[in-house]
Amino acid sequence: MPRIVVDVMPKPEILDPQGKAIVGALPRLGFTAFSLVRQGKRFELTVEGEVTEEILAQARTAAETLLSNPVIEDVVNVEVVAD
Amino acid sequence: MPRIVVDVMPKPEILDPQGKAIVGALPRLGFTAFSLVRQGKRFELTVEGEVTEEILAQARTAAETLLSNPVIEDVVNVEVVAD
Amino acid sequence: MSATELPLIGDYSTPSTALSGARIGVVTFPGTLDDRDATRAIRVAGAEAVSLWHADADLQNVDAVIIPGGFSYGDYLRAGAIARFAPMMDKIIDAANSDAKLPVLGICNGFQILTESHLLPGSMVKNDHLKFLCRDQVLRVENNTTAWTNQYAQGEEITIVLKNQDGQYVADEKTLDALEAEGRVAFSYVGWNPNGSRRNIAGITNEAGNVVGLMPHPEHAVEAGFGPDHTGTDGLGFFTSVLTHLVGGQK
Amino acid sequence: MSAAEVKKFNMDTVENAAATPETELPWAELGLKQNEFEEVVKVLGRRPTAAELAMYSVMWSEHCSYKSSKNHLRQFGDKVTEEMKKDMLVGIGENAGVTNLGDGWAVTFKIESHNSPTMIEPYQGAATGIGGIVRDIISMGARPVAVMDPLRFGAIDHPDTARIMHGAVAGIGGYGNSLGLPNIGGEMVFDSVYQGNPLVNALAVGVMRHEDIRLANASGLGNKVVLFGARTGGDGIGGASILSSESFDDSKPSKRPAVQVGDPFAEKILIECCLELFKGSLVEGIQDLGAAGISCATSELASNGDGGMDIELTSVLLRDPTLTPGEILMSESQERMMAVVSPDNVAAFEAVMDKWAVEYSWLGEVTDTNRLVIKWDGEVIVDVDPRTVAHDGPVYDRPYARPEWQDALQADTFKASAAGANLPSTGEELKATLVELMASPNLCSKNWITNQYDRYVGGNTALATPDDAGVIRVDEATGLGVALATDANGRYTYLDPYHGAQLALSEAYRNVATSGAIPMAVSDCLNFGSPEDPDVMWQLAEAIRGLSDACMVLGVPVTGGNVSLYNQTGTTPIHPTPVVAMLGKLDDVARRTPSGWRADADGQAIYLLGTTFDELDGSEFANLRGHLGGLPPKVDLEAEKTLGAILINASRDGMIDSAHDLSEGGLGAALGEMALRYGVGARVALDDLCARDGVDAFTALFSESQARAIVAVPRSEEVRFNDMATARNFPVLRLGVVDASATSLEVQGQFDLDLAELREAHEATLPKYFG
Ligand SMILES: Nc1ncnc2c1ncn2[C@@H]1O[C@H](COP(=O)(O)OP(=O)(O)O)[C@@H](O)[C@H]1O
Ligand SMILES: [Mg+2]
Repeated sequence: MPRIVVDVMPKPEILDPQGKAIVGALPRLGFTAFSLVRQGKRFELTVEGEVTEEILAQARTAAETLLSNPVIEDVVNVEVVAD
Repeated sequence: MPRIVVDVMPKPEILDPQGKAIVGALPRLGFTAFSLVRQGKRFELTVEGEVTEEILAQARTAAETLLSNPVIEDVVNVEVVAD
Repeated sequence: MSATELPLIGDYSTPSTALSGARIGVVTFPGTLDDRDATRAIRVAGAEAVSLWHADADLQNVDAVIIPGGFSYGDYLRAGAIARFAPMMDKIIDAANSDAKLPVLGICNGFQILTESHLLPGSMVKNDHLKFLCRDQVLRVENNTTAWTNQYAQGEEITIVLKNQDGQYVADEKTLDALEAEGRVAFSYVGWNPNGSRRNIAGITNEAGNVVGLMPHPEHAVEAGFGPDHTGTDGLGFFTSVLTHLVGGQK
Repeated sequence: MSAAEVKKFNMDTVENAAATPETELPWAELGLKQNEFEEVVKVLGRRPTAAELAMYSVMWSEHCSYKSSKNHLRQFGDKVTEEMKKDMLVGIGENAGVTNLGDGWAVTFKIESHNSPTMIEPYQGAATGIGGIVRDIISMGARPVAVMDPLRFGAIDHPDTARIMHGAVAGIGGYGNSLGLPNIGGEMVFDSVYQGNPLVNALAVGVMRHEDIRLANASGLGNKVVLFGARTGGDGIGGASILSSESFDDSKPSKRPAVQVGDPFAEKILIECCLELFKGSLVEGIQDLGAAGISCATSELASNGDGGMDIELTSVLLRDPTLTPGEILMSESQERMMAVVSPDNVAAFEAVMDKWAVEYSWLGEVTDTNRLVIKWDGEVIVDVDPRTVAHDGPVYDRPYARPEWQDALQADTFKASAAGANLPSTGEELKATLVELMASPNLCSKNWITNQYDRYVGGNTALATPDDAGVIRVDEATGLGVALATDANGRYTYLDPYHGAQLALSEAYRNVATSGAIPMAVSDCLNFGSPEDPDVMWQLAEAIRGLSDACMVLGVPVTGGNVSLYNQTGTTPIHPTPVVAMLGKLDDVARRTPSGWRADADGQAIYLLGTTFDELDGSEFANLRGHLGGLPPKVDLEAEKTLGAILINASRDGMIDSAHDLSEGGLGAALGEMALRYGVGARVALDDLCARDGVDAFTALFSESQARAIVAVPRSEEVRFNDMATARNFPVLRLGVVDASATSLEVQGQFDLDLAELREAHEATLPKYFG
């Protein structure tokens, strides 16, 4: 069944405590190549049947209203993936 | 600066309470097109300079060891995005 | 049985006070935890607590509303994100913005719901240390003119319970500047910032002073023996404040 | 093939089983022994179907059937006097015991282990441990009111300990905090014997009115059976996938998760909706789903009822549609309950489910056949006498014998050992020792843990960390409440299992009495190694014998508990760790005694109750020096009783303002903790104590003799207090006074210890290792 993927990331200007903790932990494990880490959310919405324009629009609205909070987050991606 | 995106999702057979709560809320807001929602994590790792094969390998290992918990999660995607 | 009825807790001898005509609503969402505590605080202060169910759309003529703490809908998506869309919240948002300016207090998860509802600016993210933190916390009352703080002295320091996972208050610089300039920071953390909140903000108010939200829990500090370190009752002032406010003609 | 067709193809009906007696069944892979499988065949008079095999294999497992411990556990039921039964409303055998509190109130509590799930996935393992024990409490008809979490992890500086610590504590907090249940106590012990096998025990306590007590039975012909809460998924059924036919089954996830993921939000809803069901008297019987899931719930409900039960398994709501009947029966998906509802109440039941948006499905009904019949799409796949599944599992008399090494271990006393040489003796050395002890992993402040737990929610917490017992108010009108403490000392029990178990009981009893509560009932969690090892089996047998004997003397019945075996790494077992939870009662929680003096106690007299012997073997001090040998402190149950009576009366009559029992770390640690409790200093002297008990200052400070406590007595009460202790012939000695102007703990003639320095050392340890 097709899924719509919605990616939400913390706004760049908002300190991301989880990303910060990860960036601190990486070098201790020998991963030294990364200067910054940010942790966001990925949602996969399963659609029964075909993804119409209307359904994609629903997903976009849901992403902006429910799945993210515009004060602290940006929706960075809404896309359809087929299985 | 280039970033490496790592996507982590709960394993399909594992209960995903987050996704369950969202799938319950969507219809109440009029979003009726989605039969299943799963919530995972998206990490963006910033690399200073070029993303070499070695750095990408580091990211893959970090994804499997630190960024995901292999007992309950799968790394579904590791890819480079340029800005 | 209503959601906030106390099936296993005996009745209190409610203090007889001239204010006891006031009716204060306590909202229960799925996952709300501190509704019984808020109910108790209201009774201890001498008013009547009215249980409000999230899925109903009737405010039952309450004179004020408390949105208590907990993990509504598990807080799985974002704290307060799903609760914000409850039918009861639509009513509360309208009443708070109406000319009647219904007093609304959001505690912890309630504060998060108020920001998600845009009744209050900013938002909360995870504590900077990423752990749930439960402690006795000193706050300074920065604005004692709101419906919920008028029984405190300006600048008074009170100790109430702090307990949360997502308590770091964030907003953009412009908003923060405005909050400070307009005296809308209602409470700030004293001594130590327990979660990384911007400018030590523990609680804020809207412009009219009827909507107040804060992360720490005044309802856990109203009875000697059960509050901070089992003695403190510094939280009682919130509840007597709103009664005073109501009697003072706002009603 | 469609999923439905695959399922049909895989179906092993009772009819089919009778017709194909020779079919090979994977009983060994499911953990059954040959003799056990043969017993199943005998009971049924034919080979079991795949679904029946699944049921018997989980229900006859060690975890569900107590086959190794049952013969010994009987002593808990046998060694009870009429007096002990007086307040026991429900005893061992139900989901949790119920104790009468008076005024129509009852309290139920139970402790359980979630050890191996925590090793595999610390966060979820520990979280679902809380979830499981809370459901036990709900299923008794009670509102859960608090949780506790006795923990044992490996060495504090081992890298894997941090993984377990972070995960388990966050999991216990994450789950418990989301339920609105205050965490009112627990334990934290670090010892390398738990490195490969951490212990996470979880306790829940609930309260109810007498008339609300519910039992797990399915009675009443025609009553409906309903499953509600979370959907059933493949959680925790790793083993059961053997039951599916490989070749026709490509559709299913390759590997079933052994890990159960908890959904505390769903459990919170379940609590509220069950309370609403109880309030409306909408259920006749109710059972939580824990280990062995639907197998356990149906067979227990049916065998405790007055008839049988008919179930249609395709009615179960699934999270994973590819599950086979055997898997559905074995699934350990969390946050589910099963209830028996009379037809008249079906509509009202459904209304409550709808209000809370809880999913449910009607599975079948109570019959008068005395059989548990489970159908799959109308075809019978299980037809058993439910008692044979739930109660008539195998019972083993496992061989046991006192280990050969036990004598040598007990002969190796601390003071005679190399580690026991050069003991601290000067004032400076004693001071440094006290600081070192109070900063040591086992005696340091547990704030790093307890700060992650909500101890206030509910507004009824009258005592919690770091006091000796957690105290919860039950009735706001009268102040009636309960106190709870959990204790165990694996080192003591290793040295002497019989007495070690009694010492755990003694300490729990003492902790509860110190808070001012009257000890009433016990729940225990017996964490041991493999019962197939005669050494371990002896430890278990001795611990149970010791515990049950001591319960008789103290007059507190065991009302429930849990046995966790096979806790070992390779062939090395953990220390035998019988965790004892004691429940006590306070007529008015306003009278509870905190474990330290406040500044307004300035000038109060500090008294030591009890006798100090030279008892350093197995102590925290010996542990610091890496020694473990000799005999644990002497058990003196009569002294514990008298001490308890003094502490309880003194609290009730307002003779003391604070009290703290002496346990690990002895007098030194107790004084340090009392002073740090509110940051108020004191001046004490040891000379009289040393002279009376014939011990040196080091022994006076660090011996772990039992049946001792310190109290702070207002000047006006000193005479009365002394008289009370003397009248009971109990040793009492004035040690010194509370000094609110002092910022130190002064032991006269020895040292003056700055409280800020002590606090710094005491509180820095866990943050240092765990961030
Ligand atoms: N894992 C834990 N969870 C909650 N509370 C804990 C935990 N570990 C220790 N505590 C609390 O810290 C305090 C000190 O513990 P401990 O020294 O074991 O007490 P005691 O010696 O009286 O049994 C007690 O109040 C205890 O309940
Ligand atoms: Mg103690």
